Amino acid sequence: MLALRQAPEGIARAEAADSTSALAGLGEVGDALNQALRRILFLPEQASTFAARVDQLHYFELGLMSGIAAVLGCAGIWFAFRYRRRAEGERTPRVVAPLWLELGIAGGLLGLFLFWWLIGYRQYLHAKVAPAGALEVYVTGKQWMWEFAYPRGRNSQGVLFVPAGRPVKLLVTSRDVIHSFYVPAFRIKQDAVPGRYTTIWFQARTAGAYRVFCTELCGVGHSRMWGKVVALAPGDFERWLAGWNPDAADLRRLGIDLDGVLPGDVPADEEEADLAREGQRVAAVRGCLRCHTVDGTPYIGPTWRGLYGSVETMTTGERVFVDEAYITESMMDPLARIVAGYPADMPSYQGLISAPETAAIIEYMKTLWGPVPPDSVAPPPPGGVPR
Amino acid sequence: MSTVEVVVPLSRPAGDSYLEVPRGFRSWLVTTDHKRIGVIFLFATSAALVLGGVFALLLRAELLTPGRTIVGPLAYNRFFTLHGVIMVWLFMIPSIPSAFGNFLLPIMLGAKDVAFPRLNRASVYVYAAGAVIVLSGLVLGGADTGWTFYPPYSGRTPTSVAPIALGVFVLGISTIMTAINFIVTTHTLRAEGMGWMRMPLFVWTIYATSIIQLLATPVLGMALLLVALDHAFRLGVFDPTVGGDPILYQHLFWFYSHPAVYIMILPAMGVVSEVVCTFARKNPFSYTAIVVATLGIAFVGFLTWGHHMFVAGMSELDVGIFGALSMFVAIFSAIKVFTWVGTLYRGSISLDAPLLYLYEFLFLFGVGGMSGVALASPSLDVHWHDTYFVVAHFHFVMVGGTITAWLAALHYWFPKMFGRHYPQRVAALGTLLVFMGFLGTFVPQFLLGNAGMPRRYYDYPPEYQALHVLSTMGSWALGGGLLLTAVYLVAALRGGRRAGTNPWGSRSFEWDTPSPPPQHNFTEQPVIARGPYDYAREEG
Amino acid sequence: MTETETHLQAHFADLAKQTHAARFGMWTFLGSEVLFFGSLFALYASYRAEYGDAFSRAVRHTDLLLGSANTAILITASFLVALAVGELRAGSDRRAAALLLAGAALGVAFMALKGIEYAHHFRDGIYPGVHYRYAALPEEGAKIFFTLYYLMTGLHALHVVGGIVLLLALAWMARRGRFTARWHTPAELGGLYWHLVDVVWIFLWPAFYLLH
Amino acid sequence: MTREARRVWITWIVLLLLAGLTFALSFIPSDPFATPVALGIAMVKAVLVVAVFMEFLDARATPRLAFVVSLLLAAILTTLATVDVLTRRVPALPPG
Repeated sequence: MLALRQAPEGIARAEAADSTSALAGLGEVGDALNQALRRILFLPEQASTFAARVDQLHYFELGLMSGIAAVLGCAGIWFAFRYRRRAEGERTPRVVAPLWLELGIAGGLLGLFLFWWLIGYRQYLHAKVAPAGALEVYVTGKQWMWEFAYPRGRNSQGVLFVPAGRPVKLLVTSRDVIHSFYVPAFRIKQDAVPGRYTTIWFQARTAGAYRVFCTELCGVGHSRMWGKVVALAPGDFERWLAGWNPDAADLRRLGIDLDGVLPGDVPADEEEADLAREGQRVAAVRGCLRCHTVDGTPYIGPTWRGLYGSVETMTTGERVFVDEAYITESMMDPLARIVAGYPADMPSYQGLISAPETAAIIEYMKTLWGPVPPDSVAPPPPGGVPR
Repeated sequence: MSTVEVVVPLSRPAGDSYLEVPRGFRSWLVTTDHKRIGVIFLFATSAALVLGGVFALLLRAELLTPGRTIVGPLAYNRFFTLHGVIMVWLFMIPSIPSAFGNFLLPIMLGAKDVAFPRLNRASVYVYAAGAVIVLSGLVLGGADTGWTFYPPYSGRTPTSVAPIALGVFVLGISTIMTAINFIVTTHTLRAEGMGWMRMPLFVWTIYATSIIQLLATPVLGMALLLVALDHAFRLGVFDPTVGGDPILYQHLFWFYSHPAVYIMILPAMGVVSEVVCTFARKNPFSYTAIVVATLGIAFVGFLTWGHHMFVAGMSELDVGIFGALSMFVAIFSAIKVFTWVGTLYRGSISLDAPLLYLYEFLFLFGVGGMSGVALASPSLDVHWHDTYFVVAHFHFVMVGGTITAWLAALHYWFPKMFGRHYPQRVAALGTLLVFMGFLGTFVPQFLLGNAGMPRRYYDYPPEYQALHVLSTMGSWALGGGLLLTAVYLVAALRGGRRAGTNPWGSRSFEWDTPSPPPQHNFTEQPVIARGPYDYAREEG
Repeated sequence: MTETETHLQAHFADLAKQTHAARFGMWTFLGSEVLFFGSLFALYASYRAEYGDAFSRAVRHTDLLLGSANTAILITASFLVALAVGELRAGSDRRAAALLLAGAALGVAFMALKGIEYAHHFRDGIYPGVHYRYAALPEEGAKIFFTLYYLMTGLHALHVVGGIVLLLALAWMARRGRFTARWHTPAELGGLYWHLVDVVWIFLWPAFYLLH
Repeated sequence: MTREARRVWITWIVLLLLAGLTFALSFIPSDPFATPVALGIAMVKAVLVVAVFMEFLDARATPRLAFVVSLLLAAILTTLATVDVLTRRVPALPPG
């Protein structure tokens, strides 16, 4: 089986040489055509070496198929007009397709499709097999956020810092359910499977900030599980690796617009924002924050950060969604269902809290969304790295 | 648009059709008559289409604005799961085979009934039981895992995954029953003189679909059974904390689900073959090509499931194998499209509603099929997988393909099933509205997918909003078009003009019996002396 | 009325066609059963490829004696039912009923041994899925092995129970003389189902008891 | 004792012998051929049951085809899933 395992490396290595894209060969005209087609098709910018090549295959397939479709469409419409029914009960000649026509169409199309498969598969291998000496970064998906761990112990949350112009190999895994690391601008995607490492690599062409999406359904927070890739010039990246923590202003000086990539936190409209602030005040006044922290560190009661919408296992083993109903029940009758691993000594607030205050607290808990500070660097997946 | 009105005096009083004899509601409950079972399935699956459509409109309404529009993220996840489950298993899979297949297969073969009438009745009861279990899951709040139920999330979420998974398992049993019935009927109950190459093409596609249903559904049953056990008793075969491998679930699930998309499209292709030959009054451009392509799809369709897992962490070797095999299955669909367009050549074409739907089918299924071939090349799939490009692709093939063909079948066989005509002009308007609504809904989704908008997203960056608003407005037009079709068809059930035996002047065998047909299909046992499509002039 | 009229259904031309249709329907149903179990065998093969040595260690912890006894029981039960169908063709209903009853009895014996085996496993703490508590084999490969063991032998046991009920019904029909030399299709179809249950066990036995 | 009954009896005895053989072979310690041999014998036993007890040989062509195709598809599913597990490239171990 070893031979089968190494085969992809062989193909990819031989093929990595000609990474110049076909259109680029045409120089100025090719580039203008490439940008025009990209804009028409709503494709994001081609920020990685891989992106330009994939788009060429995209234009090639799209163009040829539109041609075939146009020919077929016109033939269909022309027949509808040319052979419209002129008289009732009109008889038609018996026309049977010659075998060579059917086989010709089948053979021609099969050859074309297999040719596309060949290009597509070679590009796929090119994307999957990282060149030697690529920077390895561990990507861990966790329910609704991304964590990144670097070889020399540096780690970061939500933002993947990479050197522009150098290949970066990602070893992707997940701590709970299946996620999928997707950078549209690099045209790469790789599922994060819990219990295993899966790999993909890219090389950012220029410095810049690009958005990251999760594309495998992973629960309530799936549509907010966003991240960012920041490509720095190699010098800046070394400074970052050494411990420099740039904020948005520093990056803007480097020409990288960090905030423009993705909208901010949950765009709570005005009325919801006031309710959340009111909820924070009520939680402080009522003494909830004496047992429940809001920054993710475990304490007497479960922390409220990232609690709303998550799944908690009760002492009875029953699994419950932390939604409005469960939070209200926990306030009014806390001993009914206790989260496993916590003492059952929360006082009941029945009659002490009015309904609007309860709603305010829930609204406040909804804003405690997003990254839970990690208790440690991204640990290897459960069961260690497979043999 | 010239309306075909072959004035044929009513061959016999409408009193003794299968609709009237035997009388009474109770007789419908215990009927083993394949025509009544077909009509029961038609109304049941139409109700499922309406319910699934309601969830679709809710989804599109929620996506009008980024962030919360009408519901929260949890409810949105439940809506698209229920939209998927109801549409796929309660409507798409049974719609054409169980409704039109049940009604037409025995008549087209010249048989009195299907091979096992009691098994046929049981399949109705099992379908009803499965539907009730799935809807009980709906009432309990519905699952939020998507219709794919991927573990480990399907094992962890407290939403009601188990009832819906078991409900679909029971629906699978009903599908296998129907499949066994149709396979045996096609083999043993053909009328005298009907060789395999003289069967109508619709029978071929129902036969091929039954083979796929028979051999693929058990694997789905096992996959969903394991999901239900994992969810209820944490009996995790795919649970990574116990050492399980979630990708193996995907192998089992897609081993069923790719042939399942051929279960959905093959009957639609059968309807298209029938409609194109009747309304162009011409023999099919190549009968053998369509038959070979049908069987090719049925068998090669079982080998290509891996192209759903290119980025799932499958080995590169498998990606290569599945990619190449997927290209083979694509040429069979392409051959069929070429043959249908070829059939129109030198025909005598009358643009009735079924043929308008046929043109829609050719265009939409063409685009859907081609986007499928593009998706099958591995490097493009890395970008497109699980984005709105995939959503647009399979809606082009399922809605643009199967539902358009289902509407064409509904209009084409409406006179035969109910003995009434639908209003021609309103029907033409309906086809236009459905076509415009469809394009408005799903063309923007191709562009959203290119732009990188992931699938199953409740909230999205503001740049995508313009396309989402366009898509939502398109969905209203599509919903309106389908509603209009439902209204005038139900009205025509009672108020439509009476239809003669052969209103379209078709040479296919089901048009030899009166419409609506008597209880035992034929006044006298038919002997087949000609092919089903010989419209040719004597001198050829 | 002659022999055929009583059993011939309206829409079939003659009894031979009807019997062929029934057998054909049964074989297609067996095809779907093959794939139903086949998907579990696919899981077993894939997990054996991933956890090779853990599986071979776990196989030593299953009860070889009970498994082998069950193999002999099912082969014999299958043999008895095959004889019974032969007897029906020869027209002796009583002997066929006795053989069918014996087959059902062996099925019950199979379930008894299977119950004992499960009890032993539960005593050792071997439970499926996350409830696995067996100290001797802590690694994950064993957890998956025993989860698959319970799933596959459990599903097979359910099919054996179904088979027992079927054989009892057929024995009752044979005793009441419902079958004749020319028409005994239900017995044939019941026999086909019972033999398939035996074939599935023929592959389960090495998978869980022998391949170490 | 008709010809069919004799055939059934013989098959029964052969099946029991084969089972005994497999049982005995399983006691050979660390035999590299254990798996293929055991599966081979199981295959032979299965073919015997299907051919004789289920009268597969004198059934008509189409039922046999249906059954064989289902076996083929089960084999395809098993093979491609196992090939996937075997040929997954193990990523380089984390440095340091």
